[in-house]
Amino acid sequence: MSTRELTFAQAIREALDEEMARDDRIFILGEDVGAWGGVFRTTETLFEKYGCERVIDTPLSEEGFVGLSVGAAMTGMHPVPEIMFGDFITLVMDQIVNQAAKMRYMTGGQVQVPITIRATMGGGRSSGAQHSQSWHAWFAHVPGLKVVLPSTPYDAKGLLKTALREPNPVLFFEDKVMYHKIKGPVPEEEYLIPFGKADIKREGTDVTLVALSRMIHPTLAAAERLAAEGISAEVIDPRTISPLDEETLIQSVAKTGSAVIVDEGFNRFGTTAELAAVIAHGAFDYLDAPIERLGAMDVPVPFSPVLEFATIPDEEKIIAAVHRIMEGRRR
Amino acid sequence: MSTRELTFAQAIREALDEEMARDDRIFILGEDVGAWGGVFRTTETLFEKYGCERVIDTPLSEEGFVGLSVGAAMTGMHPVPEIMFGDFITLVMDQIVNQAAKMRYMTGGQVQVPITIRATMGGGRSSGAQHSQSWHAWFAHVPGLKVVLPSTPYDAKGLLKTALREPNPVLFFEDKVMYHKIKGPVPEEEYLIPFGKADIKREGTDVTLVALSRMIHPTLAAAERLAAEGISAEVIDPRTISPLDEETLIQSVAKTGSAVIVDEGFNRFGTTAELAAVIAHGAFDYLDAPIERLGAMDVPVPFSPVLEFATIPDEEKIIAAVHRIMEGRRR
Amino acid sequence: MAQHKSKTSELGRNTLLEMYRRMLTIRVFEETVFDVYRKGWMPGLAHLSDGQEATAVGVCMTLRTDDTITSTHRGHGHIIAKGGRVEPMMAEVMGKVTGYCRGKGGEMHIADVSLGILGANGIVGGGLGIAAGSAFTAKREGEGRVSVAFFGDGAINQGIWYETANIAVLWKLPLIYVCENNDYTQFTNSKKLISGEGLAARARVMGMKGVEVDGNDVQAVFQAAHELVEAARNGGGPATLICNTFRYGGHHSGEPGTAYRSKEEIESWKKHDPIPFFENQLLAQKIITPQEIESMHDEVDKRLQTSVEMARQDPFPDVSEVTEHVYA
Amino acid sequence: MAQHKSKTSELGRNTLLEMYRRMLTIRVFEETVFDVYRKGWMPGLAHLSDGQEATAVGVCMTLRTDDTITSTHRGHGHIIAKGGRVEPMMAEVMGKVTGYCRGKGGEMHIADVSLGILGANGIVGGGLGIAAGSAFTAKREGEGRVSVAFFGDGAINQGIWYETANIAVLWKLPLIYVCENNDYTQFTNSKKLISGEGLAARARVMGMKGVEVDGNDVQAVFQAAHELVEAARNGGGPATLICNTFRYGGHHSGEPGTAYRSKEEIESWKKHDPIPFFENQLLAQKIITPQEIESMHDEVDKRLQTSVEMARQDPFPDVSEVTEHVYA
Ligand SMILES: Cc1ncc(C[n+]2csc(CCOP(=O)(O)OP(=O)(O)O)c2C)c(N)n1
Ligand SMILES: Cc1ncc(C[n+]2csc(CCOP(=O)(O)OP(=O)(O)O)c2C)c(N)n1
Ligand SMILES: [Mg+2]
Ligand SMILES: [Mg+2]
Repeated sequence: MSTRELTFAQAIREALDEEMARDDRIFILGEDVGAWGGVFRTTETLFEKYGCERVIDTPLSEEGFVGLSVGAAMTGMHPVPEIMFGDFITLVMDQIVNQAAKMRYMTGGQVQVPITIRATMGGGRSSGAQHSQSWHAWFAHVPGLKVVLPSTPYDAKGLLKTALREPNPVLFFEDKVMYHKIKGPVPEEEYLIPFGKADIKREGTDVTLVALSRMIHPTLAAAERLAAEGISAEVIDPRTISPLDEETLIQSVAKTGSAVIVDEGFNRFGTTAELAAVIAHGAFDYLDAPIERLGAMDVPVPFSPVLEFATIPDEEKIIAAVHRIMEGRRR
Repeated sequence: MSTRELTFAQAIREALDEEMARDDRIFILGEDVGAWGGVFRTTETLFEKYGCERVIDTPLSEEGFVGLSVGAAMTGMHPVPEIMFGDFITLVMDQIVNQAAKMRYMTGGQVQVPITIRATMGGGRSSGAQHSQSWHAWFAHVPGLKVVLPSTPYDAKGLLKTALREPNPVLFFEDKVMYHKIKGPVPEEEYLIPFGKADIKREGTDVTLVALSRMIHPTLAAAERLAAEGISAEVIDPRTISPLDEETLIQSVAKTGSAVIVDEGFNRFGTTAELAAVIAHGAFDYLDAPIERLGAMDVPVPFSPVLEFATIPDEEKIIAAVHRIMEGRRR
Repeated sequence: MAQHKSKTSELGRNTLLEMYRRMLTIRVFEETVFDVYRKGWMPGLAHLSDGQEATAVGVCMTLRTDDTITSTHRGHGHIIAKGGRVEPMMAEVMGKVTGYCRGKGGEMHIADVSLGILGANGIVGGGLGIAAGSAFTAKREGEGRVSVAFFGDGAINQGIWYETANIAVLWKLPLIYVCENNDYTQFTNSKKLISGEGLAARARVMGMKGVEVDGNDVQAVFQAAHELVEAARNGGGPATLICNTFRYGGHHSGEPGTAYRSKEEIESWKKHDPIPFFENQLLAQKIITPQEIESMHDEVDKRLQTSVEMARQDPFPDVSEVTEHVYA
Repeated sequence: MAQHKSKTSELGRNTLLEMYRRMLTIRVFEETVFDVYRKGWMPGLAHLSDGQEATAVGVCMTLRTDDTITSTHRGHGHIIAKGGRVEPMMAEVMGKVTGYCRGKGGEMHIADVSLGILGANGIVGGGLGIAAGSAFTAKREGEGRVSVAFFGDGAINQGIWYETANIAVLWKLPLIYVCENNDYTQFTNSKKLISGEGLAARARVMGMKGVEVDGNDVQAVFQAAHELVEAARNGGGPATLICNTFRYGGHHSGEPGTAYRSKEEIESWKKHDPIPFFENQLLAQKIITPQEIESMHDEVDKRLQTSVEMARQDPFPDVSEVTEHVYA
């Protein structure tokens, strides 16, 4: 298999490109996604290639264009609306939650709603409280939706291609810090990554580190440093949180006896809660230390970098959490 | 202390009435809350008493009137917008999450946002997938908000009065099934119930049952039946989930060694996850069985009663969960 | 209420009789559901549309089967008008597995996608985005399909109306907004809730036609709708039709609708009941005879009675179905 | 662009000079922030409003201190125009604890509630609900206070504009909608995004005045705003003012704004720069002398330079502050 290095943004764009070529029901819509190529350059060249009928600049009417997408999906298209900053997804909750997510169920299976909602997430860019949030946990709480959080260019491409062939509504969250900073191998050959299949990014025996989206990177770095200390950390990326591969998480903790969950969504009532609860239940007989939850600090995201970075999980905080576990064990 | 029996709806109305008399910054707005007295009769007589300037019928513009409420709160009023069915709160997420919840933080403490958003919750009325949902977990995931779920007329009155004196945004969820069906003692004398203080509705020693809002009632009934079997269940009502009284939950489980969490929100990524995670962490050394999570089934709420009731936690399901715990212990 | 005269229609006899039959079917369906509700044979509440038959039928009779509609919480009429069958509707109302949605949707969520009925909707304004999307697909497919969005005078004030109207005009979508203006939201007169010049003017300022019509005159509705629908089919873009009408009953079956509306108001509308109004036109034009009317009434009554009997005997869904249809 | 002549103002000399000073302060503030950005002295991106000074100042100079404004992502100009001090603004831009929001808000969220500045807002349309609420409070308090909502031509298409406009008209709220129409959203010409007759007409159909004005002519803006503000103060209800203007720079400091806008377009607007335009009026009317202009420039330059130096030396917030101000 021949492999190149792509950025996260390039991998996204390539997935869109390949799937649009394959399936002319797919169209992209959002603010500045067309001629401009997307605020984060993820739709660059697609406007030129597929034209203004398939890569569509919308007015600043998120509820309107996502609502339109739901109806287009119900009638046979596969719309890919873009929510420029995931924070703005607050404006389209009704369309996602009350319409897209339950249309199939409410009609007793008469329709499919193949809509792939791409939204950004994540802070660390000093963009302030309204341009830095990560709301994926909300959607995993909604029956009828699937929720995807890729962490590498490879995963991004394979998962997005799967999303674009899904007959169900998918929330696809892209951490904007990764777009141009994270590069990684992506094969030339076509591949898909199934939903609901966690990826063990690093094997280990002493502690399980579960991380999502961009958080995989500081987690892998932490695992490296822990190895130097003689602590063997297994790093697992669930990749999708709805469906969630509970099995892989539980099996890992059955082996390691403890877990740290790392996520950039707010900690309370967030992804770290569900994952901790699932593991605490499924690996009850194997856990030898309380599960450590490392979500973002439960405060609105502050602007000033000294404050903002304090709120986001990082290598140091992950290592500290592992140390807490190790100490607990020694006692 | 002289005590009468009030319905849940009467208790709500009395709290509104007393606080409106006390504080003329408080005003109510929503659809049909005025002359009609509210679809669930919770604002009855207030229009006559306080006039159309303080009990205001709005157009069907949820985002508009909640947005207006946020601005009114920032400038010194205490608005009480009503979301007739909690399902419609999807329409106002931006106003709650991006505006109300973070205005104080983003301004470095310059403003307060005393807004009390009343919303209904809960199914069991064959109202279908868009009129039966319970979204409180979403809001407990948002820093800057407080989230209240009363289970009795007594709690409803005392907690709502507290909300109406709060300088922060409060989401106040009322299970509509309770409005006219649940009656209970409410003293004539004024009282307030603080946020963040769980209420032990029944003491016990063998298992901790944590339940919210209407779920308290089947939980208490289950506890009664379990007592007949010789199982002593402690029943705890957190009453507010943000702030959450972690201490009381953990202490109870430290005593009983196990817990069942009962909530009418969807199970996955919901309130049961956070509570289970908090207990599993805080009572790690005391748990002798996996925590049982009894949220609503993770499907859109179905219409047909045979299906709908299958999705909602009830006495039987609670007892079954306790039996699972007891069996696990015997092994 | 001004009683606009409708022009003599150029429609054939069969079409006119079918219009009458559908109006009658809606009326009897609603009355039957009310009866079913009172007898405790259905769970929940019913949102009935008797009084508004001419609007639903006048609009839907201009449509092809592959045209789509989105409906509201008060959707039974639209569904019947678009060709929906009363038997699976009645079963759905009762929560039976033989219902259109296998009992999962319920009274407020009936759909028959094969007939272009994309569903009633419990969110006021909830059909507007979906209808815009269906119009988008229609335009893309280029087969002259149109999309109709029914909504009420209350829904006018939802931001999504404005957002989709702007988009529909810009993208020339074949979308017809049909406002059933029955002057009330649930319990409030909507005059108190609508500012300025009203919806027809709001539609025009957004760049589309805004036409108002006597919503109790089925031929007038048909003619106005027909013009807008054909223009949309031919690439003329969206339009808005306001049909002034009245619901006879309460907002839902649990209240009579008399506390916030005067007897006089209700009576004055009943004097312009869409069914006898149309009946008289048909009789005057000798398109139908009194005997034919009577036998059609019998036929419709019988069909509805049978639908109730059948639905009552039909099974509820099996509990195992509860986890089906969450995902495709 | 049509160059409307502004009538000779009846304003006193001091007011006119203050208007000029504020416009100049905005211009120099934005240029200084751009410099600060390029030097890497601020985190994040800046959204600059140079070119749009006359709109901000023309509107805000009609206001009392206890009147409120809500602003947008492009808010610096509004804040200075309403009396905001550049020192805590500059400190906020740099994320320092001496900033208006203690470094927690940042460039896009500056507020000075004591001056009626309810905050810039990162959500397009995010200020509209808040402004309506402030107008509600103002009406309730009955002291003639008004509320102004600034927003852009992109925000016009947010449903909340429509929802609050309807409510504001119905409830006669003292709310002035001020649209800064700079013809672009981020990277798209908004002509492609706005259907029908445009915002002034949309406002009128909702039942309020809709007035359009040369947004680069500060006296014209002042006069138009003044009329609408005074009417609102006196119970006349809401109104909309569209100010046609142009931003010179990019959407944010990270892009030059030249890829999607032609050189000619930018240059033609620069020929109608609001600052020399007003300067010439003031000179012609002998309200100010060239020397006074020069010394005002010096003074403003110096103030801004000092603000940067001070802010650079100011401390960042202590990490312990991170959990403060979440709740009151
Ligand atoms: C978003 C939303 N808000 C409120 C409601 C509650 N509700 C149901 S019907 C209704 C009134 C609708 O009035 P209108 O649009 O005129 O329709 P009509 O009932 O007159 O047919 C209201 C407020 C709802 N279902 N959805
Ligand atoms: C709800 C929302 N959607 C999208 C954005 C991203 N965004 C920021 S500014 C902008 C364009 C705004 O255009 P306009 O209202 O004309 O203001 P201008 O920048 O021209 O002052 C967009 C799309 C946002 N901040 N909020
Ligand atoms: Mg109505
Ligand atoms: Mg603009």
